Amino acid sequence: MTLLSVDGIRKTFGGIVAVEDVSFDVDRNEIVGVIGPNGAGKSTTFRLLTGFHTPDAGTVEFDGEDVTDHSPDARARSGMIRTFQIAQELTGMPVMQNMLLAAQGHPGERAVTSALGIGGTSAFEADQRDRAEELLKLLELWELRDEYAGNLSGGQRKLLELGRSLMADPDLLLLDEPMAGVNPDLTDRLLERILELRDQRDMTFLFVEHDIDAVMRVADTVVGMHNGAVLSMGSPEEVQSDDRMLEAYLGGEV
Amino acid sequence: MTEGEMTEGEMTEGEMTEGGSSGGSSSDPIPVGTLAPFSQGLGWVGPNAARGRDVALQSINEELVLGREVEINEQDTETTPQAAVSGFTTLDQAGVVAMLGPSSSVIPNLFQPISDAGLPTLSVSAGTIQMNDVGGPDAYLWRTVPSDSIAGRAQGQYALDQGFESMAVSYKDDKGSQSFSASVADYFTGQGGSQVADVPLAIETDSYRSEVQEIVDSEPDVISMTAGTEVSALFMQNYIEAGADIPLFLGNDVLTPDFIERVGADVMAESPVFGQAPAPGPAFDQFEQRHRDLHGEAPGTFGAAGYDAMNLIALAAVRGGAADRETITQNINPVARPDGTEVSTFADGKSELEAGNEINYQGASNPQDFNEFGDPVGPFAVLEVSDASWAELTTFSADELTT
Amino acid sequence: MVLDPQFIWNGIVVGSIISVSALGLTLIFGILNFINIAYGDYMATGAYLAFALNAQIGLPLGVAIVAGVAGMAAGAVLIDKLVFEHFRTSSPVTLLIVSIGVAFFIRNLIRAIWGPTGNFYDVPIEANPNLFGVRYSVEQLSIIVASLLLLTAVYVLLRRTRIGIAMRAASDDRTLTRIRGVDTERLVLYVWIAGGAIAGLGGIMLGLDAQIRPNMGFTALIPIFAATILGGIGDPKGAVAGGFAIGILQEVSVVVVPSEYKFAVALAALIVGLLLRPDGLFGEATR
Amino acid sequence: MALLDLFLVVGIIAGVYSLLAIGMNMHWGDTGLLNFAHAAFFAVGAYTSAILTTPTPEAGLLAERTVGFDLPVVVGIVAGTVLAAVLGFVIATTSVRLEGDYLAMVTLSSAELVRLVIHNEAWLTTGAQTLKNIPRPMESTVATLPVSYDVFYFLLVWALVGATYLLFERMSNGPFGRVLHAIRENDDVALALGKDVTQFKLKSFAIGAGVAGLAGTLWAHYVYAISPVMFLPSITFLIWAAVIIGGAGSYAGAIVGAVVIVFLRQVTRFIPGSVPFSDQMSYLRLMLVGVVLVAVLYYRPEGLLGNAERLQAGTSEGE
Repeated sequence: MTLLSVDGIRKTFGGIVAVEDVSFDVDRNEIVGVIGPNGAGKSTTFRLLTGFHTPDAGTVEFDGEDVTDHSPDARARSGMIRTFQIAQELTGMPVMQNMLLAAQGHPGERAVTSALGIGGTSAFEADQRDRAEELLKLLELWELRDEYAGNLSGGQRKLLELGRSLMADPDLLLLDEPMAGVNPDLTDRLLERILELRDQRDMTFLFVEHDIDAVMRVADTVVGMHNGAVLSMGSPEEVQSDDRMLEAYLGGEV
Repeated sequence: MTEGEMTEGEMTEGEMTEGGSSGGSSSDPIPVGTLAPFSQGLGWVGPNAARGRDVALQSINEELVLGREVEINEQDTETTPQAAVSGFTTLDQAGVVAMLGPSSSVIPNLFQPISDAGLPTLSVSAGTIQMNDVGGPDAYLWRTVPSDSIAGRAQGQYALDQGFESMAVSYKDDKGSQSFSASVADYFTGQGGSQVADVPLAIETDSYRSEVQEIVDSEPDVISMTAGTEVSALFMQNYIEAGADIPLFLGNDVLTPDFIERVGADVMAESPVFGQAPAPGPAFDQFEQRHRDLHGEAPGTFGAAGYDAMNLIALAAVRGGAADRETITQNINPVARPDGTEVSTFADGKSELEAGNEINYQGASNPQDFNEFGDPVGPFAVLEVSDASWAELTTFSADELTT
Repeated sequence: MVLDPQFIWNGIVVGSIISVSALGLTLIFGILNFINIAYGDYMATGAYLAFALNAQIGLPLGVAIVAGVAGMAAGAVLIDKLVFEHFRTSSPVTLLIVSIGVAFFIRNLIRAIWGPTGNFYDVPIEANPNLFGVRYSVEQLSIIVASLLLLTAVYVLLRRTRIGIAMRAASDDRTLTRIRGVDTERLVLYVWIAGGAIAGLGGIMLGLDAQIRPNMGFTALIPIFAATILGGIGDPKGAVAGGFAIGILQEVSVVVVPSEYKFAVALAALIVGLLLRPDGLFGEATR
Repeated sequence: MALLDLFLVVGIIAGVYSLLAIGMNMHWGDTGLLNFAHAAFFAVGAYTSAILTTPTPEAGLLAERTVGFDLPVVVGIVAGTVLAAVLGFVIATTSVRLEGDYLAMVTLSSAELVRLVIHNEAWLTTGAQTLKNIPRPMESTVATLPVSYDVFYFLLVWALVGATYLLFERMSNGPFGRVLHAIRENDDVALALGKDVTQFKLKSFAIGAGVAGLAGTLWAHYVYAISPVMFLPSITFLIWAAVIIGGAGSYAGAIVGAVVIVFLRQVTRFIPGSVPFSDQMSYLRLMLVGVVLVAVLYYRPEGLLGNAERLQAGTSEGE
């Protein structure tokens, strides 16, 4: 069953085509990897999916609803949560606050309820703390809960960002190059977690990734991009054996 | 240093509550306040007034008041009410027995505090007609410059006497200038003239070219333009640039040699420019000379008013025999009453009073005869520029202006 | 209603001043990436330096102007060494707030030295000659000519010289320039010299056409901001176009708007510009 | 006693400035918004309340104001607060979506426009003339008490400062403040987590502006009379200095900063007029504020009561 449906999206910047007629579907409970060499249009596609860019043409449907013109925050509220290529933890806020920020539908986020502590704010907050505790323990960050996020190591930041995204309880998690700048040990742990989450929490993943090996290990479907267009699509094995893809990577690396 | 000052303030206070009569100690100086704009918009008023005051102070401290010197506590209103309120409270706390200075921009904020504190106050610059019905001993408030309504009559009457029938009124868009202009226009139209334009001049702007154009286009017989030095200078520049030769009346504040120099003596003499000012008081010449001796320069606008205010305060204390707020309040009018012996310096006034005579202080800015609201009434002169100075064309007597 | 050509002429004069001033502001922004609130006070300082030399010491106006411009260029470098240099790695917003402190200091220093009231250069006041119904003054002509010369010179500087091209590159992407081996500290020095000199000149022009006041630069900031935003912040070409647009619009507006609200025209243009073209007249990728 | 009176007056001014600083801290300290229109919010609060609580003045040569409502003071205070908040909301809508620099320029310009309107629309505000005879709340009641009016007003102002402080502390430390802090650090993260960033910014701006309006009403009802010169942009800059000196992000710091600024200005009043440069004192005072501002940013960027550790962590990436 299709959760996310991308149909013919196109984006140009000052006359230069960045993404041209990109279409693909993501099914529920599926892991989809978007790969391609530098300049293939992966990042632009990612921004188009998450609402940080608006396409010139084409549509994006999520859960049966056309979200093409929705703002990033509206998309997030409907269940599409993204991460950032360079972990964007909020450095001046403690780890726990980073986690709690991601809670959706918090009644205390209205000025009045926040100031007066009414409208079920405290009960909701307590629930979220419990959830955050569980996730932080899972990610081995519990000991650091009161530390400012800016004081974490690079790997811990990646984990925090993953944890924060999970706090939002997304239907679809969009990951922007989650393996970039991560050591192999951590890559393994991240991939493990993703597979676990998919199975245990019935989640769907889409990630854009430069590191092909990582994609091949977990993805159900791979979308190969080159020069702003989809070049090849299918199972990891199919895409990996596609000569055009190989050529694109070689050409792109020069 | 700060601490020392505070202790002194407390001592003064203690002394007042203990003794009841402040004449008690013969050596402590008498604290008198000056609360005037020394910075921001009207920042030029305070220094002028303070220099005039110091001329009076020089001889007061030679002669002494009740055997004591007068010591000045000076506070800046920064031309804004915020600073004026805390400056006022600072003076009140320091126990000053009288105060001179505040300008029209802050006076309305001080009406109530002055009367609450019972602190006699003499404004040296506020011509505003907002003060026409406020003042006198009950309000603890006087001014040593005449109301704009009197000045406005002088200007309006002169214009009528010249046979001008239509007038364009222009003014700096602030409190004082609006008040002055409104008085001129009110009198002029009340006597049968017509007003053909009303052009405010924005305060912080870079040219008045379009405003000058608007005035010229209304084809008036005469222009009445009221503003302080800064706006007047720029207006004059744009007026001359535009080649306008319509007779132009300037406001009180710019009738100084300095203004002529700023705009240029030649153009000022060539242009049909007039002004009107309180005819210098009987004591003006000797004041001017002493001002030059003390400061090396001629008195600026409101200098004579500062001189008069200081003398009135000191003489009031001498007449009442005590340097406290209530005594000074009750004696300001008596030292200026028209039936006493005319005196124009502190020294003369003091010796007459000590001889048991009543005095009539004749000031440098004005004869200082107060009406029931503490406003002085006096003659006004109409002036024009010749030989790089303001020369008198004609004078209206106090009677002509008040009836 | 027939539009009086006098208003257009006045607008061109005012527009010249705003353009020159906006150019300096936008150059500084382009390289240093922060809005210098003290810029208006740089203008005033230039005007007062020239005033001191001309009206107070008695040097010829031309000499005083050159000295005032040079003095403010040096002043801008000095302020950088004393203050801004220590905040090189700070965020743009911190720098903006630092510049508020600098502005407070300079403006009140001017008031303390020269007093709070206005002054004029030692230029005779006389009736202006009249050409086809337009009154103009020699000073106004000089302002327009000087601004055109300056704008051309800056254009050539940015297009044709090594340092200018480096400036443009740096303005597009500072880290990129660093990688390609341009000494950014030297660039910063040049931009302060240029920005300071232009600010000084703008202030002197303003003082020549109007009068010299401690607050003159601060008041001028609003139309300058409007021009900068309208032109696309950081874009020199846009700043100049925006400057003339605001100047002419503002002066012509007195036909329909009460003159007290003249400056509101600049604000309205600014807001309309922001809503319609947040990236400026010439459009995109300036930020 | 007299020294106490002085302390009360200065204390009342400090209280009013504290409210202004609290509002500014919501904008800058919590949300990272560059607001340069604080003087305008202050003015709108003061004028709204003054116009609502005074009767229409008698027609005279200068009393050009043609409106006045003579309503109870409490109505004026509430309306002044609300109207300032609405103005804040409207100004912010024009540019809050854009980068901070734009907001700075728009707010600075808007504040001048507000002052221009107050100055020129005399039918409403008395224009350049002073709007006089503003009533003091409960004056007749207080007169029957054994304390002076200043004592009463001092307590009133500081009670409101205290209440506002508590409310804002809770807002800032609660989930609402958490979102604002996230926006201050990184708009994109807040967006990605489903926060309607624009709405939050507008709310923050309106709330902070409202508190500045409250400060304006309290000031107007204390000083009897108001005029446009009381609301120059320099007030905005002084409040910025207060927030930075106190420590951006800390409400206690905002109050301390405001008190420091007000008392610094008062203390220099005790310097006798005979010392050199005394004529330039008010300029020297403001120059000093400039120097202190820059020095604090250099030597103690977190301010007196700000959180150094947070600031340190917040800049650890060198961004």
